[in-house]
Amino acid sequence: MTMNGTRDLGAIVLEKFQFSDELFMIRVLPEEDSSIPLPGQFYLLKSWEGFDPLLSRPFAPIAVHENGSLDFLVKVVGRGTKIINSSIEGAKVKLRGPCGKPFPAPSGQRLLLLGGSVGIAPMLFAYKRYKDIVPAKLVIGVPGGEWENFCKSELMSDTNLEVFSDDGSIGRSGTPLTFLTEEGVGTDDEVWACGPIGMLKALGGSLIHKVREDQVYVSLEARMACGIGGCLGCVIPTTLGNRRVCADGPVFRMSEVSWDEL
Amino acid sequence: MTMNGTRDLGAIVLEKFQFSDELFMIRVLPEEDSSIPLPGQFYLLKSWEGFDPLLSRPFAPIAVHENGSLDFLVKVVGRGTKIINSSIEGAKVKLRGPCGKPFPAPSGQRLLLLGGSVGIAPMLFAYKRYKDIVPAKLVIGVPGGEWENFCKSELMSDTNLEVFSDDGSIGRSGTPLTFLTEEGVGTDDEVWACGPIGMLKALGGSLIHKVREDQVYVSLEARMACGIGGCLGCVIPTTLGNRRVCADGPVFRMSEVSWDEL
Amino acid sequence: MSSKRLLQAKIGSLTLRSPAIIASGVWPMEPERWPSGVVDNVGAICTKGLTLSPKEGNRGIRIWETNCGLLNSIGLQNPGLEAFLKNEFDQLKDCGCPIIFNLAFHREEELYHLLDILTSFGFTGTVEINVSCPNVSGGGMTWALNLASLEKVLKRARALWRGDMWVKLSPNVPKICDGAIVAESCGADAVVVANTWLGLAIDVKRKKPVFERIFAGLSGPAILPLSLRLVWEAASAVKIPVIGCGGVADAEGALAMLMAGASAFQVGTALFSDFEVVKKICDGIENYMAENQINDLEEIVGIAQKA
Amino acid sequence: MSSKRLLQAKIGSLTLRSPAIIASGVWPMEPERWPSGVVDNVGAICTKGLTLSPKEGNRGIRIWETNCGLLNSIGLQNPGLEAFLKNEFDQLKDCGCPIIFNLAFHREEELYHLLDILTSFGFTGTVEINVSCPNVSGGGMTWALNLASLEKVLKRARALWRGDMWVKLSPNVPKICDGAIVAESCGADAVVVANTWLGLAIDVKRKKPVFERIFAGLSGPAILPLSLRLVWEAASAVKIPVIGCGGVADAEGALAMLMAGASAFQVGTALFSDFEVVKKICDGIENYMAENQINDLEEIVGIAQKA
Ligand SMILES: Cc1cc2nc3c(=O)[nH]c(=O)nc-3n(C[C@H](O)[C@H](O)[C@H](O)COP(=O)(O)OP(=O)(O)OC[C@H]3O[C@@H](n4cnc5c(N)ncnc54)[C@H](O)[C@@H]3O)c2cc1C
Ligand SMILES: Cc1cc2nc3c(=O)[nH]c(=O)nc-3n(C[C@H](O)[C@H](O)[C@H](O)COP(=O)(O)OP(=O)(O)OC[C@H]3O[C@@H](n4cnc5c(N)ncnc54)[C@H](O)[C@@H]3O)c2cc1C
Ligand SMILES: Cc1cc2nc3c(=O)[nH]c(=O)nc-3n(C[C@H](O)[C@H](O)[C@H](O)COP(=O)(O)O)c2cc1C
Ligand SMILES: Cc1cc2nc3c(=O)[nH]c(=O)nc-3n(C[C@H](O)[C@H](O)[C@H](O)COP(=O)(O)O)c2cc1C
Ligand code: FES
Ligand code: FES
Repeated sequence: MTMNGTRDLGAIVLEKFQFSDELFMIRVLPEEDSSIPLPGQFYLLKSWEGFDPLLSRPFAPIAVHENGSLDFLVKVVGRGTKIINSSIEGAKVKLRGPCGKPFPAPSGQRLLLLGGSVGIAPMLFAYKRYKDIVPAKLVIGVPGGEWENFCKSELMSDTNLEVFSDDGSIGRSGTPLTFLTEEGVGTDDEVWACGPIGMLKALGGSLIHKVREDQVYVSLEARMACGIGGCLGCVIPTTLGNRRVCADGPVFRMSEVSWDEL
Repeated sequence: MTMNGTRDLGAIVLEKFQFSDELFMIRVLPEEDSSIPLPGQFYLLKSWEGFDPLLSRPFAPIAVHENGSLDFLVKVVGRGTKIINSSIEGAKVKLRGPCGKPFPAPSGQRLLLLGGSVGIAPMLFAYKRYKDIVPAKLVIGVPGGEWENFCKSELMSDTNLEVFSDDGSIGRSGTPLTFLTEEGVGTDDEVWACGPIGMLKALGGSLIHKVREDQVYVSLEARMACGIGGCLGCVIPTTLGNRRVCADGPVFRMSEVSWDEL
Repeated sequence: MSSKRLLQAKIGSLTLRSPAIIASGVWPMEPERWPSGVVDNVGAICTKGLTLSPKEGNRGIRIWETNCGLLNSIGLQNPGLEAFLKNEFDQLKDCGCPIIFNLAFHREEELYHLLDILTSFGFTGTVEINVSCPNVSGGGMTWALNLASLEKVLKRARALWRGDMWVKLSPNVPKICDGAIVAESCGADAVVVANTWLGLAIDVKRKKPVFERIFAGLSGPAILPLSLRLVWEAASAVKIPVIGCGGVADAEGALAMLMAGASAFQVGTALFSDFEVVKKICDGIENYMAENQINDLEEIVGIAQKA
Repeated sequence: MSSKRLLQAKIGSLTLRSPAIIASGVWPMEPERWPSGVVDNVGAICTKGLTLSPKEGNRGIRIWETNCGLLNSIGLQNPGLEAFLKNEFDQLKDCGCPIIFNLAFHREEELYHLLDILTSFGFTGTVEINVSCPNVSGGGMTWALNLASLEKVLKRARALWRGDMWVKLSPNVPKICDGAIVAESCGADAVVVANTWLGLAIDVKRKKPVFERIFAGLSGPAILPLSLRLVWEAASAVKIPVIGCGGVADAEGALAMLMAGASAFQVGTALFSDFEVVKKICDGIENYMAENQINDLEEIVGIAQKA
């Protein structure tokens, strides 16, 4: 009956790596067999017992390993991510996933992957997964110095990669969109993007008339409770009416989203 | 202004030792300077963030080390102790303490220390602290096999100790009160006891006319919220009216407690 | 006696395989989205709140976490009863347990129309009349606040509806008993006690209320002690079954609901934290019954009131 | 402007050094039991509920933890106002912030008598009239339920009392505004919104209610969204200051209270979890004010209502 294999899983923290005070990578190993996620899918994660915080937090994996372990890149922004940041190796966590619809299989055209801030996570995963199948280019934008260790880390090695930072302290100065303006984009390119809402909105303008509309996909964020399409807490306005980010998304055609109402 | 030095302290788990599924020792090191507890005093401990569970749990230390670290012997009985049992080395915990009034300084007479189940904790602490000052004897009662590893552990070595178990599987068969019946007690002995309420009630009967009333002390348990005498949640009936276990106790003269109303 | 029998709960004409009902508005209406096994122990499933016309629901932030609770202001987003029957009910109806139609309405005629549609469709099961949604203007929980109009609408609904009729009451009323007594006197088969509690959250960064409609409904473990009190009161006031709802998240809370007087209970928010919660609750109740030599769930119902 | 000035809160004739007041019944009345530094940021301290005659309080279990909340049924254990003045007030009065006398009563004459005693003692400060204790039979919160008798007793109390008069309202009423308006019309200097919420816990092992008096009062972070809603409503209804109470446990919750319309707030249950909570709250508010270039706490009060 289950289409997507979403499940609640116990998992154990194998490794935690701190890139800076507010950015870390956490590797967790599910204790049971579970579905392998595709790029764009995500997990709800919590590292605490009890109901405070009540809700698990959504994160998109940056990598899946052979033994089933998952890597997440997490930015500390509030209460939940702060508690997750205090997890230590050996600690137990809980996962719900994989949730959501992944990016569609690449069509064979060049894949241009744009990630801003923690929106890098699913883009990096997509890159590693598809780079041997289609020509792929990863363009990331980071806020600045806090992200330096991450950009220099092994995770980013061996990657056809361009880095932009707001203040030019890492890579080139600008955002992933700067790349589009400066280097252009091919009409047939597939463009996938994930990042701050401002970046995604601007992306529309940058791409207009440059690539085929139906080849641009974005992965969106929303506050989530259930993660499986039950509560309607995560809806966004689209041209087809409200759509659930957790179940109908998080990946949407750029053209579907009612950006003005977001 | 502060009489007793009760404070909220961050602490780190140095060691956790599992005696059985439901019994463990946890050693925590306060991250700040704090008052050194005396036998009978206790701490409120929690190992979780947030307010679920809301209240920290009271535990009496079994030992204090030179570096300030504290050992607790904990029995898993419900939600809070279950979560504490999942703490791992390096985890952070929070302590409130030392709370409560300790046992009075020993008078010089023989000290007979009776501990039942986790009531052993403060008795062991008292024993180690006073054994070189006054003649002391530690008599403990444990439920059965689950406690074997504890009884055989280093903690109990080098101790003038008698062990009783309900089913005779460890030490002698019976309870600490059996010791009193079988070996007697001197009129001048000081008797301190901590354990299940049934044991303490029975103790009254066993000692009557045998020791001086004002030399018998018990350490009591109660549900606690504040731990410093504010909420009146932990009161017990005494001959002087309601008394707070956390602030007026947990150590009370046997004769003060209104046992019939407990 | 099979363990399945042990857990059976009787509500009106229904015999549920377990007393655990999935509350309205929290669970996807597409069974293919249900993680496998999760509804095996579920006694019944309430649909999301269905209205006569499709509703887009509320704009802006819809859910906000509080300590052990969740504020929601979904605003009854739904495709309308007819579209639901046409497109969604078909896959749902063979899921293994009864589907309860949660019906919401603004004007009273809407409810009668909803019941007509269900009758024409051939549905003869149970409806849960929602007079307690705090997240819409007019209608919604204002129905529960005016006892005279509540009585009028329930009487008429009772006359129209042949199947079982549950009435889902609001906790945001002076006295829960009043509404429960009205529902009973109008021939309801059960009252659901209760819905979400009216609460407020402020977004301190933006210096304004989180929700566009300002107030929203609080659910989750935070409210269990409050729901238990209402269940106790309602169960003392009426003879029809009370279905406890609000904050059940483990076997202990479920047992508390039953002992306070509920014949069954609903589980909503707790599913967000754990898909296995219904299974864990059912196992916990079964173990409790075995340990306490209780052979029939009914023996527990209201037992704390008799103590 | 010193940072101390930033946090000042004005309630009636009082200027508190901070808006954080320690709620009644949670804090020891013996300053020597206070961990050092803990009350440095406290704006005022409410005494435990004081009555005319000494009270032993309730028997049986008095506190019970719920998810993010605490049910209590202390039952106003206290030595009586006279004994309190004789034995306890002396050490308390120089603690660095105003002491607010929380007065509880069964019959109305008791309140008048309590005020007489305070007057004779020479106390000219603030009283918090407790018409909202859920844990005693008669009197207590039943005062808040009957608006006519509430009006009568507050009018008379106002005539008797020269100092500031706060009225601590119950959340367990049909409409919080009604009581707030009565208090204002009787000349109260502030309303405290609110006290604990009526809840129930069942001891499933013993198959009976946990508390001897069955219902008990729910406090703690669980109820914050509910208190916030009441504060919003009360602040919309009256011009006198509203003091928020119920579930404040961090700076965000405190700011939410202020923004919803509270001029100050009380902190109770959160002190059980963390002695430093008041300091953390005050630091948090100060940082917020600095970041948002707000120089006067009053600018925040009710700001969300204006949005
Ligand atoms: C599908 C998906 C994938 C994600 N992948 C990642 C990832 O790989 N790495 C990562 O670091 N983060 C990711 N996020 C974001 C992450 O889930 C949030 O940062 C996290 O939930 C914040 O939790 P918190 O408790 O720390 O913050 P909170 O205390 O809950 O919130 C902090 C601030 O963030 C705002 N906020 C919280 N959640 C959201 C939200 N969902 N949308 C908009 N604003 C919000 C709050 O209003 C508040 O201002 C993803 C989100 C989604 C929906
Ligand atoms: C001064 C003092 C010293 C203590 N020292 C120790 C110690 O050294 N080691 C140790 O293991 N335990 C000790 N305890 C007992 C310990 O605090 C409790 O076992 C613990 O709080 C239970 O927490 P929980 O969340 O696991 O259980 P809960 O889920 O809170 O409760 C489990 C069961 O125990 C009952 N219960 C919980 N707390 C109490 C209580 N205080 N009095 C009576 N019944 C209660 C509950 O009603 C329930 O039936 C001490 C208690 C006190 C007051
Ligand atoms: C996201 C969400 C949506 C809800 N939608 C409805 C609804 O459509 N109709 C209804 O009667 N109740 C609705 N409710 C209320 C629940 O059915 C339930 O009464 C309430 O959440 C209390 O139970 P709980 O604490 O177990 O969640 C909703 C609750 C939530 C959290
Ligand atoms: C243990 C306890 C005792 C209380 N005693 C009193 C009291 O004597 N008088 C009173 O007005 N309120 C009393 N209260 C209520 C608190 O003052 C406060 O209104 C309530 O707890 C809500 O605030 P909080 O969530 O910050 O604790 C008591 C609360 C608790 C938890
Ligand atoms: S999170 Fe519940 S529908 Fe998306
Ligand atoms: S725990 Fe609060 S008075 Fe003892």
